[in-house]
Amino acid sequence: MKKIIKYIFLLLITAIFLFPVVFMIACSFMSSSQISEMLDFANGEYKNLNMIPEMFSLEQFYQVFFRRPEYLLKFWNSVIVTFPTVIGQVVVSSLAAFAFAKLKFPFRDKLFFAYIVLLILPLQVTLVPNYIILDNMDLLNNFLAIILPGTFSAFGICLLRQSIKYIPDSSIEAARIDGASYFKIFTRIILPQIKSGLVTLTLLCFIDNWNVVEQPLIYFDNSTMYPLSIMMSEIGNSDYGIIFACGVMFMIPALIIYFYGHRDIDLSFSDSEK
Amino acid sequence: MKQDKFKRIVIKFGIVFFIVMLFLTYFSKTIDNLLLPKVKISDVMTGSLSEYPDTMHTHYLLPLSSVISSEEVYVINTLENGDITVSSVSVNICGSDDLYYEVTSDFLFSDMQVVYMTSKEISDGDRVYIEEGE
Amino acid sequence: MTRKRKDYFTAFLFILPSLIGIAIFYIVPYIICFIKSLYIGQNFVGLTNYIQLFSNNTFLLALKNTAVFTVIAIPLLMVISFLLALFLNSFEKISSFFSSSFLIPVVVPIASLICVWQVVFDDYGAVNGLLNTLEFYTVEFFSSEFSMVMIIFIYVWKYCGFCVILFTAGLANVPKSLYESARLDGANSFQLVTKVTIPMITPTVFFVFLMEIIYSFKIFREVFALFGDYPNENVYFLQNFINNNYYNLNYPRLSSASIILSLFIIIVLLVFFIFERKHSVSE
Amino acid sequence: MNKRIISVMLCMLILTGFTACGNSATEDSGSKITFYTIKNWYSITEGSSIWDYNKHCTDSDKIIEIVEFETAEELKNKLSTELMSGGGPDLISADCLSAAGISYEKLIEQGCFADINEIIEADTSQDKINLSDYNENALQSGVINGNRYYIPFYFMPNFYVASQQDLEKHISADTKSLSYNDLIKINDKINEEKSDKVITLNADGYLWSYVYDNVDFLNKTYSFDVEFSKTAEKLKELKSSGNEIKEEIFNEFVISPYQIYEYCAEIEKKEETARVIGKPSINTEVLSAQACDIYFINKNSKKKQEIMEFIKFALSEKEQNNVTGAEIEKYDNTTSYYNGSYFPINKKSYKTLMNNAKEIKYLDDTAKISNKSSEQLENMLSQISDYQFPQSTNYMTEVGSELINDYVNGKISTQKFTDSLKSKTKIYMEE
Repeated sequence: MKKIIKYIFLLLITAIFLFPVVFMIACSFMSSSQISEMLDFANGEYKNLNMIPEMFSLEQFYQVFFRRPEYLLKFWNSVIVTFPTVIGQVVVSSLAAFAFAKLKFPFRDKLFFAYIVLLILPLQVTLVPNYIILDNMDLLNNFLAIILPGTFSAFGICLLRQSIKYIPDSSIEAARIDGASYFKIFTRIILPQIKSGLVTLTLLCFIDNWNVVEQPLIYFDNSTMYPLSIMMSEIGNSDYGIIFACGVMFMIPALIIYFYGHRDIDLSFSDSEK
Repeated sequence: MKQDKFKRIVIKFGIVFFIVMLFLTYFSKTIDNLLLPKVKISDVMTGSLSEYPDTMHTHYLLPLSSVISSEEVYVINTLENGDITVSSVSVNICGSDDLYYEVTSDFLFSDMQVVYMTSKEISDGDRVYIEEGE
Repeated sequence: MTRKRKDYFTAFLFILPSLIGIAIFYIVPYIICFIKSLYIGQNFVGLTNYIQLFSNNTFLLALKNTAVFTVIAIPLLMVISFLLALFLNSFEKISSFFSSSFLIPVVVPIASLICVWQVVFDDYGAVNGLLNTLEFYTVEFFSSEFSMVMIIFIYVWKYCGFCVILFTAGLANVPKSLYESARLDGANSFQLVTKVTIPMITPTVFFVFLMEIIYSFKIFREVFALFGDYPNENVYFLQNFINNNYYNLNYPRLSSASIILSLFIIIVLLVFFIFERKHSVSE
Repeated sequence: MNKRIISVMLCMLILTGFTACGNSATEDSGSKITFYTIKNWYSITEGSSIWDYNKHCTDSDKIIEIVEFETAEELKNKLSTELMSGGGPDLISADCLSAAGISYEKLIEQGCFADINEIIEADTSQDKINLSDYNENALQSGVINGNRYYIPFYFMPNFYVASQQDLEKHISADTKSLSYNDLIKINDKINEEKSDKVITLNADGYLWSYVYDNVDFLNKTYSFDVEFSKTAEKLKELKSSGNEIKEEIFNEFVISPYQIYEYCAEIEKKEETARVIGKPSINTEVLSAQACDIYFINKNSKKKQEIMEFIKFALSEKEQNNVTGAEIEKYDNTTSYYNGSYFPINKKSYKTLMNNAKEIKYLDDTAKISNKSSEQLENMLSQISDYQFPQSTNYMTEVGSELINDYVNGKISTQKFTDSLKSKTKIYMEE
């Protein structure tokens, strides 16, 4: 009996977590008139969370794909901005995290502490000075203006340091004794073991850069270079009709990475290799 | 085992998704136009069939097939966001021969274009795709 | 070169790429921002910016709200995710669908989420509809003290999944033997948790705490999207203050407010670093 | 394993190479004056001061180089980041700032703009600006805590024109300017009498201007007291009853003397006496006008003297006559915007404009203006003491508009409206 209550409670919690996503996907099949009627709050009566579309229609998806070609163009802008950043961040962070976790050198913890503080800095602080720096490096109006700051964010380092820490020192000492260089240790021992940590970092870093809004607005002049996320926020307050369809399409790449690595993400921070 | 099979499916789905997006980006405009009704248009010509035209109001010559349900004609107008739509204009016919109708109408102007052939049923305000050439 | 010196060199080589990047794009801007906070326009004014800041009661209001949010939301998220992790742990065989489904909220784009939250929380939204059927008065989530409740709910809802996974990983590291020995000398399940589990997962707690602080600053995208630049006064955060000053081009005040915000973080982190150093088992 | 790392590094390099060659070299601005605006914004279109100056300029590197942006959002981001990092355009116009959603009173507070008095002293050329041959009160509006940040080129009086017969039933003859309560009184009377007249068609504009009048941006004061909420409540109901086209009592579209006299001529044609009266305001003792065509000079600009050439040109008698149409022989109300708008600051062209406006005929050359109306207008114009900033600052878009819309749609009560107005304005002011 106790087991059933536990399962019901579990289902309830999962429902709370999944409800907005399911609601969003359900709404993306509604007709845009039903959406705008649902989102206008001035008519006084209370909204109920019905997810059943009155008239199942792919009208929203049709609108998004065929009536607004700039959606697709901006999709590729997002891809150009996000993929190099994620690859760069994974590479740079794994190297640095290995050093922070396993190698001894002076000021290690102080430097890591500084990294964390810089990581938590609000964006507006670094926006204007970065504008000056990028201007001098003549990178304004160029996708690198977002890729480089994204690649060198300290988020990955602090994430991977945690998962590298769980690798027992003994295996490294053993390799060290039979003369392997640190680089060989890094590539032979460390990388395979933190594969799941890398997947988690890829997912989280991808989501961060996929939703980037402030930087492109400042660093890019012409709006043809804007990524998809800016268009999403514009759609948010202009035409409600296609907001959900755009949301679903916007989410699919992130979902792909998520489904690819969701089993790994569970193990990313534990040392027991299941 | 089960885990790897699922991963391979996800990767395949990912690659397919990106290829579909690429395909859509390239073809979205053409697909959109394919779905629209294709129409042929001709300019509105002023003139009259009878020798002594009455000068009270201007007479227009419209192709026979453009007049639908005996007093309605579809005229092209382009909205500011570039979409091409049709709107119906009422005309009164005052003569015809084997090629043209002679009509008068206070909504018709000589710089308009009238639809005389359409691939699908169109109604007022629909978006259309203009096919070049006779 | 002695072996120790060689180690330092290789470690340095590993750190180099990230060090250069961080230096250019994070350390130099931070220094520029600090210098700019000592100037108004071209003339050096020293700490007047900071003094002006503390006499400005919008800033104090923002500081208060941020402190209230941090003090309530972060421990709350910690406790909820820990309990959820324990709850998940209590199931013997559980399909990974459940544990990883908690991570989905992070994936959802903000623009469409805003519509969902509006439908749920608006004055005429679903929650108020429910409250009305039970004869409660409608709660104005968007313009009363309850807006803070709503934001904390959104924060917990969005980042709970990730913390649960971190905690499940931490729990998995606790060797089974400790549980057996504790159960032998008669510890009931509650003592089991407090005596055994919590001390063993302090390193994870610190890491979760760190992640929560990082994400507590990312929540402001939702706050801007839901409330706009000028929310009502009990949800006016330091980020709103900094952002509005950014748009008012008041760089001295913006930079001094950000420096104070980073001091606020440094103190909190220092406390936790010392706490972690004292309690951590390994290292 | 190594191969994978190297391959990842390689593709990173290729990608950076590919993107690095993107178009990025913004050519350096050289010696021309730079001016940022949104695509075909009215301050650069035909007939604006900048347009005339560029046409008037003989040598090509003296003209104002106009940088156009697609949307207000782009203009806002570019302008704010550049101004903050010490750069930015040399010439900044008030309406571009308000279009971009940047409140210029905050910029003035932080000293982003140059003090024009200093530039005038440093000017050694012989056609130096002599401030005394311009309307002192209007110039005074540009002086804020001791520094002169702008010189308005033109002004628009806050006047209405109405027929005395409509007003005498409700307002005493000697009231110079309407108050919001007068407005409400008139509206109630009109509704009682079921007369076919209505105050004005966009009645809900009054609530906006009432909120705006209650806030003083420069010395950061605001008063949303009990009296405010009472009047606001009545102003909310001021919606014109029914939507049949009714005749407006007040003609409010008052930009140039020609228009005012056109309305007076129409009223006089119906054998009624025309009456010029101040727009509704909080302080009815003071007559006010709006300074317009305002340009600020960027403090870090290196071309301050060149900009002074532009200001001298815009304030010259020839240009002011040309824009305000001081020398036109015939008034035609359809083209009034081009050859006769605004009141000039330059005293000489002001005199020629007022005399010319008295002489020429109105209503398609059929009626001359009576001396009584022209004296009345000139007397009212001379009493204007308060020249205000143009209406729109960031405050209304960020704080005011949303609250007013909710209030007018009945979503929030009056009490809630005034409370949130108070709290949000407090935050906006002290930020």
